[in-house]
Amino acid sequence: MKEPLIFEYSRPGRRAPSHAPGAMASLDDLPAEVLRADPPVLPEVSELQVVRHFTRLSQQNFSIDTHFYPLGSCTMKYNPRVCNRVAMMPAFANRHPYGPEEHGQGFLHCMFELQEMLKAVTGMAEVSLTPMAGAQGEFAGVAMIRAYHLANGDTQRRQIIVPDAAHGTNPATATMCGCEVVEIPTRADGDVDLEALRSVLGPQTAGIMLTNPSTVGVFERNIETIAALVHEAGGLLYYDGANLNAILGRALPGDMGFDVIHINLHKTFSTPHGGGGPGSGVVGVSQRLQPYAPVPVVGRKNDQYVWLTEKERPQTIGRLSAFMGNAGILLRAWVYMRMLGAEGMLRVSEYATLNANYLMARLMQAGFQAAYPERRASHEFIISLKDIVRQTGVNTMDFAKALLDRGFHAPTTYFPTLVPECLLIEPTETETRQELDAFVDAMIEIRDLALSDPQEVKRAPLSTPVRRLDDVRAARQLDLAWSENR
Amino acid sequence: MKEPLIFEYSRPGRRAPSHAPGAMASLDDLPAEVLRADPPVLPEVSELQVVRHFTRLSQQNFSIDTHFYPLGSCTMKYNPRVCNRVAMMPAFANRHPYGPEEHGQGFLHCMFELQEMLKAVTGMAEVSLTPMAGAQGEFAGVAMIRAYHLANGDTQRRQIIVPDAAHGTNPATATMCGCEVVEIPTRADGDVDLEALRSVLGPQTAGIMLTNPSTVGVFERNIETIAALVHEAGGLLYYDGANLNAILGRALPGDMGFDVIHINLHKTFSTPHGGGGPGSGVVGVSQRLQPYAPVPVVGRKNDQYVWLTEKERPQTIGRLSAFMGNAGILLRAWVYMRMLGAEGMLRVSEYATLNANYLMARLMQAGFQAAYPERRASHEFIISLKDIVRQTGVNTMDFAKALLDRGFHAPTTYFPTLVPECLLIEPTETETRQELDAFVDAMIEIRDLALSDPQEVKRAPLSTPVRRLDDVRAARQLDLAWSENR
Amino acid sequence: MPFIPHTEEDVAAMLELIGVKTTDELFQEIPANLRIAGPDGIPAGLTEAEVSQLAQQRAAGDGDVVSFIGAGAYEHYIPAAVWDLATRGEFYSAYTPYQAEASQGTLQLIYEYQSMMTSLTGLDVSNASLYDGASAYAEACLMAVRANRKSGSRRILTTGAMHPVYRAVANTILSNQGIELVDLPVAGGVTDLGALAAMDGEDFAAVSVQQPGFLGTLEAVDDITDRAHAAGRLVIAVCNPLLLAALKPPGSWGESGADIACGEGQPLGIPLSSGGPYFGYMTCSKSLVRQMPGRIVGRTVDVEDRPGFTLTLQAREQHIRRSKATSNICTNQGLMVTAATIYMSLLGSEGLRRIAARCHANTRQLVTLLSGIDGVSLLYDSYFHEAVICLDRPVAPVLEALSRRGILGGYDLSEHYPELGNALLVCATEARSAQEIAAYGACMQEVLAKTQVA
Amino acid sequence: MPFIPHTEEDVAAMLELIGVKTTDELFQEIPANLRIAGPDGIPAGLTEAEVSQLAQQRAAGDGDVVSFIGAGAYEHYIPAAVWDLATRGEFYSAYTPYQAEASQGTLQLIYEYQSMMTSLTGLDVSNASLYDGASAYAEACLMAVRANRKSGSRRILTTGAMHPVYRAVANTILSNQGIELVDLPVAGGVTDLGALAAMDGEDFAAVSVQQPGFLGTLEAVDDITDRAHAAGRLVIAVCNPLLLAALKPPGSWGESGADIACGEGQPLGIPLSSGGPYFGYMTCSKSLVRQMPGRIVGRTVDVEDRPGFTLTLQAREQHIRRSKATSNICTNQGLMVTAATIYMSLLGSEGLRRIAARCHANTRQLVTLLSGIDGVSLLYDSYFHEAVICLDRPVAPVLEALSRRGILGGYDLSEHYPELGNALLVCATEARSAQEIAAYGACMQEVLAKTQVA
Ligand SMILES: Cc1ncc(COP(=O)(O)O)c(C=O)c1O
Ligand SMILES: Cc1ncc(COP(=O)(O)O)c(C=O)c1O
Repeated sequence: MKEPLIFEYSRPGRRAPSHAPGAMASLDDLPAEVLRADPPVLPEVSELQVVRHFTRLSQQNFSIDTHFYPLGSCTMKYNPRVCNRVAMMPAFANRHPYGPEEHGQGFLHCMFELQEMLKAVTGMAEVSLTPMAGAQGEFAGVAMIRAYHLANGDTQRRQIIVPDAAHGTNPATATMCGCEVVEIPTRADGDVDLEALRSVLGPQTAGIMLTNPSTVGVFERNIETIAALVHEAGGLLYYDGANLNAILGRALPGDMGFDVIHINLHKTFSTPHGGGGPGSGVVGVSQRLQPYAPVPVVGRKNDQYVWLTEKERPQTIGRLSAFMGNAGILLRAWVYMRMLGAEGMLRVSEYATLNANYLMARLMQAGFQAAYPERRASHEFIISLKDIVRQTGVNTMDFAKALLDRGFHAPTTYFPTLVPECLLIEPTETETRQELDAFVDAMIEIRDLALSDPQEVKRAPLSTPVRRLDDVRAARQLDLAWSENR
Repeated sequence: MKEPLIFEYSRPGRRAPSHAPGAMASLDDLPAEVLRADPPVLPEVSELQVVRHFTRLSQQNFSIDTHFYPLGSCTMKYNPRVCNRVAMMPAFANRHPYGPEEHGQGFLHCMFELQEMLKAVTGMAEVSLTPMAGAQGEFAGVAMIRAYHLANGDTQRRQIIVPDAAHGTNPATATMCGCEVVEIPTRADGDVDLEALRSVLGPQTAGIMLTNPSTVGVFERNIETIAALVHEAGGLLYYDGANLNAILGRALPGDMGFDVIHINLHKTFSTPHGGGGPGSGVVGVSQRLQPYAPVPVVGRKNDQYVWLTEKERPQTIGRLSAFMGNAGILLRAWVYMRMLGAEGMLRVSEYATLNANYLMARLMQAGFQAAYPERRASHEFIISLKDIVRQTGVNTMDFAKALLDRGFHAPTTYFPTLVPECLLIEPTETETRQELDAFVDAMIEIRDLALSDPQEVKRAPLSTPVRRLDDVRAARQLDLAWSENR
Repeated sequence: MPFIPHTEEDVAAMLELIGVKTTDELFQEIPANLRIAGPDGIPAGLTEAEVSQLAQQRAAGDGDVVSFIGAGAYEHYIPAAVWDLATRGEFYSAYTPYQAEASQGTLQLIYEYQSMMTSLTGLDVSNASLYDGASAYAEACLMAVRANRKSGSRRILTTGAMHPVYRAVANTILSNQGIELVDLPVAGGVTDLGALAAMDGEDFAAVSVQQPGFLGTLEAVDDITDRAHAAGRLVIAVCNPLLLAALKPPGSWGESGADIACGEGQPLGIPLSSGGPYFGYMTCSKSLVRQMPGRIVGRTVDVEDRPGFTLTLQAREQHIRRSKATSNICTNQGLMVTAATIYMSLLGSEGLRRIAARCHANTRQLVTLLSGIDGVSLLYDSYFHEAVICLDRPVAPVLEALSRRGILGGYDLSEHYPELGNALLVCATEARSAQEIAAYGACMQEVLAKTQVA
Repeated sequence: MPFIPHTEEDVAAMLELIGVKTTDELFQEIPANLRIAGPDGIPAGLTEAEVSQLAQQRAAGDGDVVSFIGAGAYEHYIPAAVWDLATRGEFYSAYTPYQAEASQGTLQLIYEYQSMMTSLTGLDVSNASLYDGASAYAEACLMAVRANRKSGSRRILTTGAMHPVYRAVANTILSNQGIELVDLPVAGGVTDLGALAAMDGEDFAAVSVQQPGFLGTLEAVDDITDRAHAAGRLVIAVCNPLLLAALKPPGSWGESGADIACGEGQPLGIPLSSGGPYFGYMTCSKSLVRQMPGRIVGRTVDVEDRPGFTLTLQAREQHIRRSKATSNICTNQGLMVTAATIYMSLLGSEGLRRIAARCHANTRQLVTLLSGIDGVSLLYDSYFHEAVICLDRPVAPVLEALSRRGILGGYDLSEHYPELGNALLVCATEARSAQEIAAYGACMQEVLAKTQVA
């Protein structure tokens, strides 16, 4: 049943005074010209209506808690409920960001430990927790690279090299930092094209942004060569940690030669995706970039945990958030990491990789085409449907929608763009073999249906609250907000 | 999609050790013959599987939080989330029932206040919070009536009079208390048949159990006469408080002449129904039954809140629960009552009654037959479908199922049994007029469909996770537990 | 108007349709002299913020304590997922699943619960819950009397180490039907088997046994069961369901197993919460199913032959059978069963066993520590996760002194077992850390040193 | 294995199918010298119970305080329903709604959120959130520079009472693109309009104004807006969205309204939580929609012509436009928006206004009380729900003394506004009770009496 807009439940004069102070205090002492004449149009609904509406809306979502969600690059693993419970404990939830350090030692202690643990799993010299998502971590990283070059008088180093397989945030970040983006191709075996890399390196090179394992789902085997080349050219290496889950506890970006790195805690460390966020894009830096790390950072002085700010870090690139970033998300990651311990972290990468390779092998056995069949999958892998598309006219999007009808969220589609008709599939370590097998069955069923009755696949999805939506109309006839007079 | 049993997800050897101590401690010091040889068969599943399974299961329920639920006699009003929040606050949730009074003054203070507020809305001299549901409150009440008679040497008073419209728990309770049940008829206007009552009263009469407003949805107008008659005959009056919502703050059972009463806090005071419970069936007693009230009761001595037990109440009927009853439910009711205040309580009965009378009027306008068209509805009312059933062959159960397909939980069906093909409809005060109107539309639509295509109505429900279930098979081929070897 | 959605316009339109001028008119059938203007002495309504703050203040006043009390209610760690899931609105705010098609979530969950409880207890059939352990025990006694038609006796023999309040509750309930509980004497913390043997000739409908007993000790359940069956008595087992992951299940007691098992479900994921809501569980052998009180869910099929779940055997229940029902129970403890089912799913058999074993180990550690203190001794050597210690002076002042130090030292046995002297029942579940146990030891030492031997 | 469901049998079968002997082989492509046996210095794993207890201990150590700090993050009462609903797994554990048909819950909710924010701010279009207020402000500046093609200036004029950290964050972000923020001087707690007028001839892409300003005072937003537009500058409004229930919305400032509004969404139902996660909101006039950063949800229809919701205008975003995107933002603060949408639905316009008005009244009460104390004076007479008071001695030791008494007395302005002297920014939201306000007064009196004037 279609759920109306909350505004459609609204009736003028309905009040929910149990949530607001009982009486309206006066604002008469304020000048009339700063006050609002007409009240904003917000729904006037009862608490029951609110609860019913949003409960019903929630039921229209696919989510990890309801469905297998193998969305490549997103690491949709189980989000432990206890992490939320701890972050929402009143003592943590009610702490004001400007509360004095002496009333925050417990919280700061957790943050300090988190920094230490993140250093341990990345091999970096320092970690700053403040970036609020991967993209902001990238911004911090590229800004630090620039600050480093500028401090060395290298004002001409403004080029950031990015493989064509890179996530969109990488080039977008480089631009935001005032850099120029230079794209290099990926070889047919999934590794970076070293010749191409050599040809773009030079005195204009600020650095390179790499994801490793990369977004095509393989570990970059030439990483040490790449690091040597870039460093020789005077550039620095940025590690996009979106795929850290694949190598957690088994290899350290610091050892690979990276100078700066971000980690998506909402991927590897299982903080919730929340239908879009919040995340956390903590950054780690090598010794030479340490002076530039964004503040605040948690330090320790005379057995007390303290904030290190611009005072202690005069060369910092500065602040990225009004306070210290997504503290509650950091707490969730702290809980998760403390529960895993070192052994648990190794298991994360072990089983994420096992699941990905198993699923890839099963799909290949079933006749699906892997984009890099000769390679080991990392924690994810790519299937290209291009032959099926050519044969049947059913495309990757049709496949994705047909999966929804079979109770599976679709993998990432059409990314990375260099592989045609691709599905980037990331099962994560928290799914069972049985679930993976069921997914393979669904894939086979859809393929068979595509061969026998392609139009039927193109009709999908049939079981979702709405069927396929008109995106063109959405963009052409913009309807971005409800208004009364419609 | 059908959700498998949790056991079907199970695989031997799967472990969830984050919830249990890390190692198995030894039990070797205990004699082997008291220990278990084979472990019990419980699911071996991961936390994600548990979360996903029960999340999906929950989505298969209708509930107040998702649907209009006009189940007569059950008062399915909104259950405020804050009540749960307070009851689950660690300090309350972790308190041991045998914790000393000095570490429970806050909790006991709430309980004492609850007793006082319940006295105020019932007009009784004392309240005991211990009964864990209405039926247990009834038990306590009838046991007190018996104890009273026995204390007066009236050993022959073993008959409990119960109107034919009474809820099943009333006669069942009388039996459980070792009493004999005498049923009296309800008049065509919905009131008790006074002649019939007179004819069964006598020296064998222990008392009468009445619901007022009654289960047929009307206020018993002759209540004072009934009270006088029963008291004259030496009997006592028991008030089944399941319908207190209808008169909350407007009339007191104590004023009506009742000697003992229970209140379903899970109805009038909005504690959750939880898919079957828990409830709370607190009892209130008049002065003369006070000595017999079940213990413990919260008292006040020298500014301290204390438990009153068998020591202070030597004539008590005793205990009904290992501790003090459903304390957490009592806390939820305390929150609700403190939020409402006296005014809010009056509004409960006002709007519950308004909604019921409006819905009855609208359905009557639409051609439905009210069981008591000349009477005011209380907070609920009865529609009899007998004419439609005769005309179309579609019966009340078919109607109920067809409502499910239209997004409404069915009203209570076939109760009370004295009205043929009846729907007992209780909208409660927390539903909007718009919701009631939508319900009327659905009723009309089903009736029209019954007239045009009765077989189609009989196919309902079509949109639920399962369609109509084979109850006969369920009772004949008992399958009450999953087992491995099946 | 908290929780009430009506606008003035709604009210006007509704009154008009009904054909009255005011809502007051709707109450005209209540005799005028019974009508009141409003309840007296109810404090003014509070906002949600105000009531939350008030509750917080009250709760904070109760202080932070570390408890070593068991005596029928046990502190265990409850995984966050348990109540996050159980309080989802679809579980929390649904009614008893009368409309099966609209309640498959609750029904399937209860079926799963029944399956878990039958497996834990080793019996065939489980109901969907009763109020709590004590009332479940009373219902089990009633059921045994109904079921044991051969005997026809209205007496039930009870082990003396049965929880004293369970006995009291059963008495409250049974006495009205003239059913009598007969207590067996305790020897060495368990049933005096000699006294039991002496009863062999007498007619009883059933024998009820708590395992472990209230005093923490383990009964010779095989012997007791076989002897009972030989004498034509049914056997009622009262067990902590969590411990059944480690202890022999009632269905395996003796030659043919106990007939009915029941007890307190609280240890399975339910917060202590001052004593409730908990839930009583009950299972029995197949032959007794029609005597079972309470709801039962069965698996069946729908018109398309798909499996589905429904309430079954309702002919036993009050809403159908009325005065002839097996019990008057209607509302049960559904939400608690929801939590317990989730809890058992998360822990599994291995997890429950680990918890049980850790409780045992912790209690052993505590008892060893305490009994090493001058003036403290262990009463019974064998125990599971509760043990009786004896002090050289009255218990109450010692407990008070401990409580002032933030430690709830146990359950004072002097009221119910005065014959044991200055006896104290202590319990250290898996929720007690080594430091907390050590702290208890230290506090006890200090308190005994400071207070006088009476 | 916490969270990992594999049995040994599963692993064996999976390895066999893959064609390897051990899971280690799966990592062979990692150069051997880069492989490690495990991370160093990570403490051993904890059970859920252990980590919960540890967290509890840490949190408890932080103590119970009553806070009168605002300065960009505000304590408001959050109804229980807000987070009960927002943390339902279906919201909590879903990804960005790329597959629209499988994400209608989140998508419709965002559309509702966008509708509420446009109404609150009086502008046409809202995005689905940015990280926080400060970063939203930086994005607004970038957007203004992109949008104001006529001007082409890379400078932005900023009122001096803009939150100092917002200015710092904007600087971190803008400086990399050579965009400059120019601060206007403050006079009497608000923008010095004379200094603004003096800038009339200069080219700026935009003027940004915080209302109320960081110092709690109210800017002459109509004047500032009209003057900016006259000079060809866009207007960026930075507003506390909760207060917009009472204050004139940016869309109504001056003749034609501000062009972009942004700010911190935290007051709308988000816990303080040491500074995050919060969310930045941003709305703008229709003409600027294609310059908007972040996700935007639109309403459209499906193949059966039923209404439905989808992400739209994605061509602005990094995953499509890559280096030419309006911003690099990808993950936003979705869950916070979920909570805020529920919060606004529960409160409604009337409820928000009541809260705003009560905050004002409480702060007034506090300020009246404090400024009655010897050595304390109010700096600016007009304020909304924060006010600057001046002490006769350095602020820091006074705050420390208050904090030892459990009162967080406000935000010390000496770092960012040394020119104001011993200035302290205080705030009493609706969450502060009359008793707490009185307690602050009494404590301040005591502290000032006990400490010395420096
Ligand atoms: C490879 C990669 N890099 C960067 C990002 C950006 O991270 P965030 O969404 O946290 O900003 C993502 C997330 O989708 C990603 O998959
Ligand atoms: C009229 C009436 N009496 C008694 C009861 C029994 O109450 P409970 O279910 O709480 O035992 C009910 C509940 O359904 C009822 O409606």
